[in-house]
Order: sequence, then structure tokens, then C-alpha cells
Amino acid sequence: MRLPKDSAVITIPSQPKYLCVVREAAARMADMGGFDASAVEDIRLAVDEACSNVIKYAYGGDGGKRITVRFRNTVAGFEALIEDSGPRTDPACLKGRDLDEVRPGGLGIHFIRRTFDVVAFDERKRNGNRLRLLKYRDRGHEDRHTGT
Amino acid sequence: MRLPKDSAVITIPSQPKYLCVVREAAARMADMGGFDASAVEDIRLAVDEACSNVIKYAYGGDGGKRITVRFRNTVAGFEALIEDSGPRTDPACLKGRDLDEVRPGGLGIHFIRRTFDVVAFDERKRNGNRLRLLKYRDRGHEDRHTGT
Amino acid sequence: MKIDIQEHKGIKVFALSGEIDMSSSPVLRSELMGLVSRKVPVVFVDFKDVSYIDSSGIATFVEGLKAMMPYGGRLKLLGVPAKIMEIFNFSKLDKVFEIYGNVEDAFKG
Amino acid sequence: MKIDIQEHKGIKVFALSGEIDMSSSPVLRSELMGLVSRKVPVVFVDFKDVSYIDSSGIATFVEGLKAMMPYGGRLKLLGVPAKIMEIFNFSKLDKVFEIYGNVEDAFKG
Ligand SMILES: Nc1ncnc2c1ncn2[C@@H]1O[C@H](COP(=O)(O)OP(=O)(O)O)[C@@H](O)[C@H]1O
Ligand SMILES: Nc1ncnc2c1ncn2[C@@H]1O[C@H](COP(=O)(O)OP(=O)(O)O)[C@@H](O)[C@H]1O
Repeated sequence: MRLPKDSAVITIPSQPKYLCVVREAAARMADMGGFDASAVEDIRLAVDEACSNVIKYAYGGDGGKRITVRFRNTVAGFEALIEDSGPRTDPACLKGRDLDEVRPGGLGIHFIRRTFDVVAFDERKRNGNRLRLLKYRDRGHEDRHTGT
Repeated sequence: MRLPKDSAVITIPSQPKYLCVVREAAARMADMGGFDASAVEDIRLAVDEACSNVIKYAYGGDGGKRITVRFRNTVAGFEALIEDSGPRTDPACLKGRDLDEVRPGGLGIHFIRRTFDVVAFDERKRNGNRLRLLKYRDRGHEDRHTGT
Repeated sequence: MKIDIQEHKGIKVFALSGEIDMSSSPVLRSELMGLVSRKVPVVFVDFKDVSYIDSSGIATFVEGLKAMMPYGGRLKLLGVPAKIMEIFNFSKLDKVFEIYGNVEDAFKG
Repeated sequence: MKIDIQEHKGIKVFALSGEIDMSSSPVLRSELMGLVSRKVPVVFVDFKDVSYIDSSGIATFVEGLKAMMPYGGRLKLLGVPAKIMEIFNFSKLDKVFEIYGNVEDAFKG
């Protein structure tokens, strides 16, 4: 994938210990994009959850693969593209648990959807998956925080 | 360049506002590599200075280029490779000011050399530059903090 | 993440600090389940210095709580920072866990 | 980085917080040189909440100090965190700048 202007890209091994590098970058990019402290923390968590799920489900725990995350602030908002080389994910599988049924797990997807307005796989990606996460910017911030 | 196992890679636009993403990643990787808090801060600063110099000198302030930084913890220590696509740098140019001659500037190189044991351009790189920074690990840490 | 296991008037207190994520929660899990397997009646978890928690961290506490129920053990969370409380609220877990302001409140509660 | 310009008994205090780097030091520079161009006789810079400074930040203060010398102005740094003090020491700038513990010390000094 060509690198759009004004985007930052990170590639990490598919191991939990590297997740802190990606979520910190997500937070820094969101802060740079003009999101407030609370939204920055929401984005940090949601990006982390999406990458955790790649390790768990797309790679089945295999630590020898890679995850690439592309961050970008645009006029529309903050975008993170999360790429893996695992088998094609059926979007219908991305289902959190019923929040009234208390059991371990099933929260990650809720955290992702709570924060991001768009959560969708890029159908054009041939091998592996590219999950697109987009959080719209508040109208009032548009002029101040976009572009270079 | 092929991606070695257990390395993280970041690419940013050649603009000062993105430096925080790179230096934070450097700090996280150094922490993960078992370096103590003081060494982690030294590494954060030194990597930042090296990237600042790429923006200033290799790119002459052009914000439309890219910087790629590859981080890796090995048995030897913490390594950062800083790549740009600017004209070939003469290593002899990397000279800080005499610390007794007080004037603005000329400290970055000192901060880099103070922290890293190896500071050298990779001669094999054909286009642009690849600066290799390596900080050796204390012997005592070797067993605890390397590999996966 | 760092786990500092303390005691307050005979009660085990897990004083956690730093980030609880997919890489650190297995450590937390084994410490917590260690106490639970010995049927420790009350466990306090101090969140005061926790800067971050993800769903794997939350899952660890849900698992601990569920494992304590059969023997009537109590898991009390305290000093939960506002941003983390928001996560418990959103997940409807604020009603499932006993959550207190500080160690004294947890002791009385 | 945030710059909070305060006054302490008639003296301008730059209370800085966050990270001073190549992206924020131009802002700091223009604020500092603004005072210097008006020949303000004494400027305090409070480093207490500065979490990071790079060589471009240090250069800004060297430039400010040099610009104040011709008119006998004084630039006093205070509340410098240990890790940042180490950078001033290493750069041999601890002898060039007037460095104080807190605003009261700077006032007396
Ligand atoms: N990247 C992914 N690839 C395949 N399946 C996924 C992926 N992410 C999530 N899922 C599916 O969605 C479910 C819910 O995910 P999540 O809410 O993160 O909870 P948990 O991982 O704790 O089960 C998972 O159990 C899994 O079946
Ligand atoms: N990446 C680079 N490419 C070319 N020249 C460089 C590079 N990095 C440093 N230099 C040279 O080394 C000198 C010292 O750099 P540094 O200590 O960072 O101080 P400063 O940038 O403040 O002058 C610079 O003035 C420049 O001439």
C-alpha cells in the first residue's frame, strides 16, 4: 500500500509485549490530531484491542507474524488501518458478548465500536486483512487541527 | 531492507510534530529491552536528536520526505537504524560544538554519542542514509531481557 | 505493570501500578488465581496507580470474581481512576464488582 | 508543551509544562525573545513540569541568555528536574545559567 502524505506507519511482531508501542503511537497521533485527553485514551484502548484480536484470532497466537498499523489525521478525523497477513476474517465474527451476561472476554469489540464511528474491513486487500477504524472529528476542531 | 525478527519499524513524515511518536517508541522499546529508567530517557533523547538532524540536514527542512526508524533488542543491546532518502552524508560532518564555547546549537551529536556506543552510517545503503545506533547492554541483563 | 502484594489488617491487597494489557494480565491472573485457589476470603485490589487497563485485564478480574463466588470470597476494587471507572460503567461491571474509594472504605464496606 | 506566563512579585515567570522539542521550541523562542526584545530585566523559567527537553530547547535558552547579556538582563532557571539537570551538567551549561531550586530561591539569588 502506498503511504499517504502525513501518515505514520508502525510494524510490530505479533506479540503482546509490542502492543504498548502501537497504542502509545495511536495516542500520540490522536493528540496531534486535536482530540481531547479522554478521546485520546479511548483511541489508545480501541487500537490496542484491535491489535490484540489480530494476535489472538487472525494469527491464533503465533508470535512470528507481523502487524502493520497506519495512522492518519485527515479533515474527517483520525484513521487507523490495521493490517495482518492472516486468513480472511468474516466481519460477522466480530461480535462482543451481551453486556448483561457477565463472563470473562467479549469486551474488546465493544471498546472498539464505542470509540470509532467506522469499523470495517477493506474488501480490496487481497492477502490478509485490513481493518479500517475512523473516528470523526468534532466540527469545531476542523480548522485548527488538520493538515501539516 | 528485510525485517529482522523481533524488530519494530516506524515511518513518519519528515516534520517535527511527528518526532514525539518516534522517540516514545524508542523509549518503549528500550524499556522492553530491560534498560533502566535513566538509560531509557537517554535513548529517547538521542533517537530524537538523530531524527531532528535528518529533518534539518539530510532534508534541509523539507517536510514532504520520510524517516524510517527500525528498533531492535538483541543479545548485544538496543539498536536503532535511522533511514532517510537524502543526499549521502559525510560522516565527518557529524561534529558537535566545543562544549566550552557557549552558543546555541551543536549539542545533538553530543547527546547521541553520550548514549550510544556505536554511531555509524551503513555503507551498504545505496540511496539515502542509514545511521546505526547501538547501545550495549550491561552484562547482568543479558539473560533476563533478550529474545522472545 | 507492577504488582505489590501488601496486607491491610490481615487482608491481602494487590497494589497494582502501570499498564495492564494482554502482555501483563497473564502475570496478574496467576497471582490472583493463586490466592483464589487457596480460598482466600477477601482480596482488595488497589487501582490507584494503574494508568491503563484493557479488556484482558478486565477479563482477569471477572474470572477472579467468578472463581471466588462458590466459596463466598469477596473481591473489592479500590482507588479506581475516573477513566478506568468509565470502562467499568460502560461494560456494566460497576454493578458486578464491589468498588470503593480507598482502603478504609473497602474495609468498612 | 504549554507555556503559562505568570508574574511573581513583578517578575515574569515562564511556567513550562510537557515536552520541549523541535516542534515546540519555536513557540518558546518567540515568547522568550518577545520579552528580551522589550529588554525585560529579569525572567524566571520554571522547569518543574517539563517532562522532556531536547537540544533545540536548550539552544533556545542559550540564545535568550546571550540576547539578555548586552543589557544586563538576567535569566533564571528554577525547579529543574534531575534528569534535565543532568543534561545541563553534561553540556557544561550548569555554570552558564543561573539555576535555582524554586521561585523563592530564584527571587533571593
Ligand atoms: N481480528 C479478528 N479476527 C477474527 N475474529 C475476531 C477478530 N477480532 C474479534 N474476533 C471475534 O470477535 C469476538 C469478540 O471479540 P472481543 O470483543 O475482542 O472479545 P474476546 O477477544 O475477549 O473474545 C472474538 O471472540 C472473536 O471470535
Ligand atoms: N543527518 C545529518 N546529515 C548531515 N549533517 C549532519 C547530520 N546530523 C548532524 N549533522 C552535522 O553535524 C552538526 C552538529 O549537529 P548537532 O550536534 O545535532 O547540532 P546542531 O544541529 O544544533 O547544529 C550539524 O551542524 C551538521 O552540520
